[in-house]
Amino acid sequence: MDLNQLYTELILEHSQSGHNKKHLEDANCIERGHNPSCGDDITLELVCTDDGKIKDASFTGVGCAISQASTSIMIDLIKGKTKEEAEKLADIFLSMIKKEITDDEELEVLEDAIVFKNISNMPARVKCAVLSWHTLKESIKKKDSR
Amino acid sequence: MDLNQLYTELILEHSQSGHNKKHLEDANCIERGHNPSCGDDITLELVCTDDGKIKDASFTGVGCAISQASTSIMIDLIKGKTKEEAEKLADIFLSMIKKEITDDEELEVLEDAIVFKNISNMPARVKCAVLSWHTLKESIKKKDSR
Amino acid sequence: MISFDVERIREDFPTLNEKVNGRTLVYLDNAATTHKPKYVLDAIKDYYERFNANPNRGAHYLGVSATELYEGARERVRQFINARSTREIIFTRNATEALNLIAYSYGLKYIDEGDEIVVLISEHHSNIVPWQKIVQTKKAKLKYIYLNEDFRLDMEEVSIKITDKTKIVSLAQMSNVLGTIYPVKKIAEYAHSKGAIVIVDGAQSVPHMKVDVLDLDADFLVFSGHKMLGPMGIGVLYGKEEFLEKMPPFLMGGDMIEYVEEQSTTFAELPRKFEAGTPNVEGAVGLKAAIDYIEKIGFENIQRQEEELTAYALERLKEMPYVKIYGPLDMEDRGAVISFSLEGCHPHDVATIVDTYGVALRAGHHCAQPLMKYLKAPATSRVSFYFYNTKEEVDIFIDSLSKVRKWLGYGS
Amino acid sequence: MISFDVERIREDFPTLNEKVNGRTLVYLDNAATTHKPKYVLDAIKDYYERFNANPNRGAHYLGVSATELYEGARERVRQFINARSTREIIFTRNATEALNLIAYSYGLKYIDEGDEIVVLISEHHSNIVPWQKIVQTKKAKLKYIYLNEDFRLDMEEVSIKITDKTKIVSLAQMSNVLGTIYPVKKIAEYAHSKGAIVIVDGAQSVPHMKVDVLDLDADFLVFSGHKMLGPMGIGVLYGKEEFLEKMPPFLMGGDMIEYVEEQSTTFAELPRKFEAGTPNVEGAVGLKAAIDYIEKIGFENIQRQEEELTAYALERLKEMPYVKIYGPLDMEDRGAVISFSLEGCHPHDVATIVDTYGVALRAGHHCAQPLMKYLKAPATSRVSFYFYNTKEEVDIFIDSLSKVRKWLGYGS
Ligand SMILES: Cc1ncc(COP(=O)(O)O)c(C=O)c1O
Ligand SMILES: Cc1ncc(COP(=O)(O)O)c(C=O)c1O
Repeated sequence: MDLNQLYTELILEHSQSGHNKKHLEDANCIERGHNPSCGDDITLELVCTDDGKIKDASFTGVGCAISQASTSIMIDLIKGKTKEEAEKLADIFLSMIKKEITDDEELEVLEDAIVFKNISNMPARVKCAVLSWHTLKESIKKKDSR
Repeated sequence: MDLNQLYTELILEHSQSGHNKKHLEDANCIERGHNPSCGDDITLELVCTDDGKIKDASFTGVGCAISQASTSIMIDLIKGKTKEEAEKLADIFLSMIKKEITDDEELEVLEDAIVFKNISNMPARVKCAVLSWHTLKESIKKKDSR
Repeated sequence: MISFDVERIREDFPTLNEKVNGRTLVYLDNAATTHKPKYVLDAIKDYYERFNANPNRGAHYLGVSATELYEGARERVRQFINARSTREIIFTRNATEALNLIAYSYGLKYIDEGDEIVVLISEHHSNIVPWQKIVQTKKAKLKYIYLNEDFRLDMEEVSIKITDKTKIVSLAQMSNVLGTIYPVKKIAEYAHSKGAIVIVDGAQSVPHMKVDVLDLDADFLVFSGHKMLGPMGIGVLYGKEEFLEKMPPFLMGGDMIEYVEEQSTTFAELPRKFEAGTPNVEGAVGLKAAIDYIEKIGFENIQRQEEELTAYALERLKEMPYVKIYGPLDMEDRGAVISFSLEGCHPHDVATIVDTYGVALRAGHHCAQPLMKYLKAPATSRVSFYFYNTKEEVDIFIDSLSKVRKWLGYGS
Repeated sequence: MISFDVERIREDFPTLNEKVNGRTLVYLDNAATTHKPKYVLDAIKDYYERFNANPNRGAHYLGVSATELYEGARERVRQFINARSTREIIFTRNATEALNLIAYSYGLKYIDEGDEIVVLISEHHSNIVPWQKIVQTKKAKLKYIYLNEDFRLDMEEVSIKITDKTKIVSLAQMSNVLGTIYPVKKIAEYAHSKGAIVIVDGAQSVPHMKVDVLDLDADFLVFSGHKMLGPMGIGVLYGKEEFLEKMPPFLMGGDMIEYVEEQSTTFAELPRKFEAGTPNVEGAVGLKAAIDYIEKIGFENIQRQEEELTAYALERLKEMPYVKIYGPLDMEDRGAVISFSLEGCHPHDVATIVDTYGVALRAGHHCAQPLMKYLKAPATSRVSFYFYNTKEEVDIFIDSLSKVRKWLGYGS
């Protein structure tokens, strides 16, 4: 894989701008996710409404450009969606990484997150890209069972 | 090494005749020696006099032809000798096996036991040949410290 | 399955063409360790020349390659024994270490005072001594299932020894001394009905027959790479995920951790929880190649060849009046291992004498002293075949054996 | 000592000529594992093709050969580290297993409530996690010696942490993260004066400098073959005979026994008491070949080359304003390992980017999380040299590193 495809402008922007990297005062659903082997460690904060919408989202934590960007792009995508929609998107993202879905049309719903499509060719970095999406799923699952 | 040099008439005679394989009523110095890895297990019985002579000797136990013959030949050799003499002979025998003494003249005192000279070329069988001699040394050492 | 041509197969094994004491080697010590086909040696060489790295922790090309090869080998082993998940496949040093891992981790945690551990009297020391330690530490009891006159096992004896107190039943699927293949599936079913777990020592079975952990319903299975064409220094522990999950780690250090603080540590997920330190990638790659080779030959062919050789050797041995065989005399449920003794001849002398004819067989207690005592044999000689052995080799062996008694001074 | 020609030496290492991402590999991850010279690979192949057997128990030609090779390797290791006797040389799987052996066998027997075990804050997990288990089991205490600003060690801190309560001091002779070489001999002297024993983790030192156990007065020394040109799956535990003698066995099974009864066992003499199961003869043979090769090159040459590379790399790194180095900045008592970070760049991204230039370095916690926390660095990048690396490789590494920040969107 070419570095140009990995460290794209979009990814660098998200990993450095930090516009989603902050605490939310009214977060009611907080979930930590980590990759012990590489030290990525993020905490996802969601503000969920009673009717199942994700009103706001943010994250804090440390990690590589890939994990930071993937988290930030995900947050942009899920804000305003329902929890079901967000979960669905996470599933599609994970399927894309596993190359179970390859059709670009099907992936269109991921919007900017489609930029991670080729990460599956870099086994050492896959974990970085999927961390936030797994954390999101975990978070929704726990919230629902509460 | 040629089998002819290993299973000589002398060795076969000693391993089968069993003329030294028995219990001694008046044994006053009994020592067990064993090679756990091949199952050789002998008990050496000595009748030592107060003035330090080995008046009689015998052995019991199981083992291969080499260990049985080596024991029997040793017994023939040490009977009637003093303990010091016997210990000296054991040292010479062990030095012969380790190839530290190679001069036939020096080895002459071992009499028939010189037949084991070439066993050092058969690493797997060295242990069988030296078992009784180590047992003898052990036995004399313990007797002396009593 | 390819057609089976033993002469062609032997060309794959450089060692089989070695000269020993001026004679061509006749290697009949396969239960101790097998030789390695070029395919396995090439896989090892290729690994070191092109992909060598410390896996798991590398973001660089070689690190990723080594990780993929290592995990690929794990998946290959999973398929081979039909485990559900690679989380259930732990690489160890050998079968012995795998049994120790179970004893230290499962045994020390789950065995309590008064509990019973049951093994067969024919077990290898590796499946006895670790349990002695556990029962001594825990004031538990180690019980032995004895054998029938025909060196086989009676389900009645099994049902006497395995009781409600039994927590672990640990047994070799095939005895490395007698050649007996035990009815593991039936025993497992009975043991499970009593609430015991079942550990299968597959050191002698996995190389020679299809072993399916789901079919056997084994809770654990252990085996060694070096007895199945693989390199030394690699072995496998299979364990059902539900057990491995709740067992504490055994060896501790790099790779098996999640977070290490100064005073405490959380542990990695399966299977890494049980793999401390730099993994033996070479060993895993070599074992994978060995499995490839074995499956290319096919267990059907392997078993047919081994059965032919064993039946023939038994027949020839039975013709010799001074030979006593320790093990089943017919071919039912028996593998390619034959232990025997020659009247008046110590096994050690037998080994030395046939060795001068190029024949490699083993003499001694075969790491099964309790069995030897039970059989009242201080030691035996043993031949053990693999699929690369031939009928001609059996003939050379029998020929050399027929000369032993003369060398040792007997009339015939 | 032969004259040192690095280009000729590199021809001995097939992997060093591999292409990675279209570029020639620049392998700077030698602290994780080293590559293997043909001489070692040939020794392994030769062993399998001509001498392969299960040692210790064989009366046949191959069994004797394998035993001689295995014991010959032990004697070679004894010379190499200047131990008194081969009884003091135990072959293990790797350094990690050796440390676990000491912890389980010595630690569980001799550590009591209130006793203290002292390690350095820079230890590898393998020298931390086993001790956590011992102190938790025994209600003892694990204490850490911290480092100075310059990543070196102060004897005052040593004398504060090692007290009359200290029973074990266990430390790496060289840190795999910082590159610091610690004054083991002085520490051992102090520890002994307090009645503690000293365990030296030589995983990073033994491959790179002459380690003499008598001179250091180490009670135990552990190291891994794969970090010193040898194969994976073999390591060494050295222990003073007086300690090994009184320690209980660790792994149990074949080869480490004397007599096995149904309910009890007596154990073999040293060193076999600690070697259970089929030994890894291949590993021992490969390690012996690696030692031969290292001594042919000569530690004087090895250290001169490594020092040159390390000094040069430090100089080049210091020129980069956004680079922070974790470890001594001068060459006094330091080995060929350099950890660093790039401002604003995560080490994982650094590794990925330089990898595309063919440069293999390591990113992460290097199995030393307590140190990382102490340094307040979640992760670092690390380069580590061996004698086969060149100045040109350092240049390629620095070049690739200088491009990292641009790739990650920084101005320079
Ligand atoms: C200082 C130190 N100790 C111990 C180890 C563990 O070595 P191994 O993984 O070969 O057991 C390493 C290597 O990773 C090391 O660098
Ligand atoms: C039945 C059985 N179990 C266990 C073992 C131990 O295998 P390893 O020495 O490879 O650990 C052996 C082989 O010696 C064996 O035959």
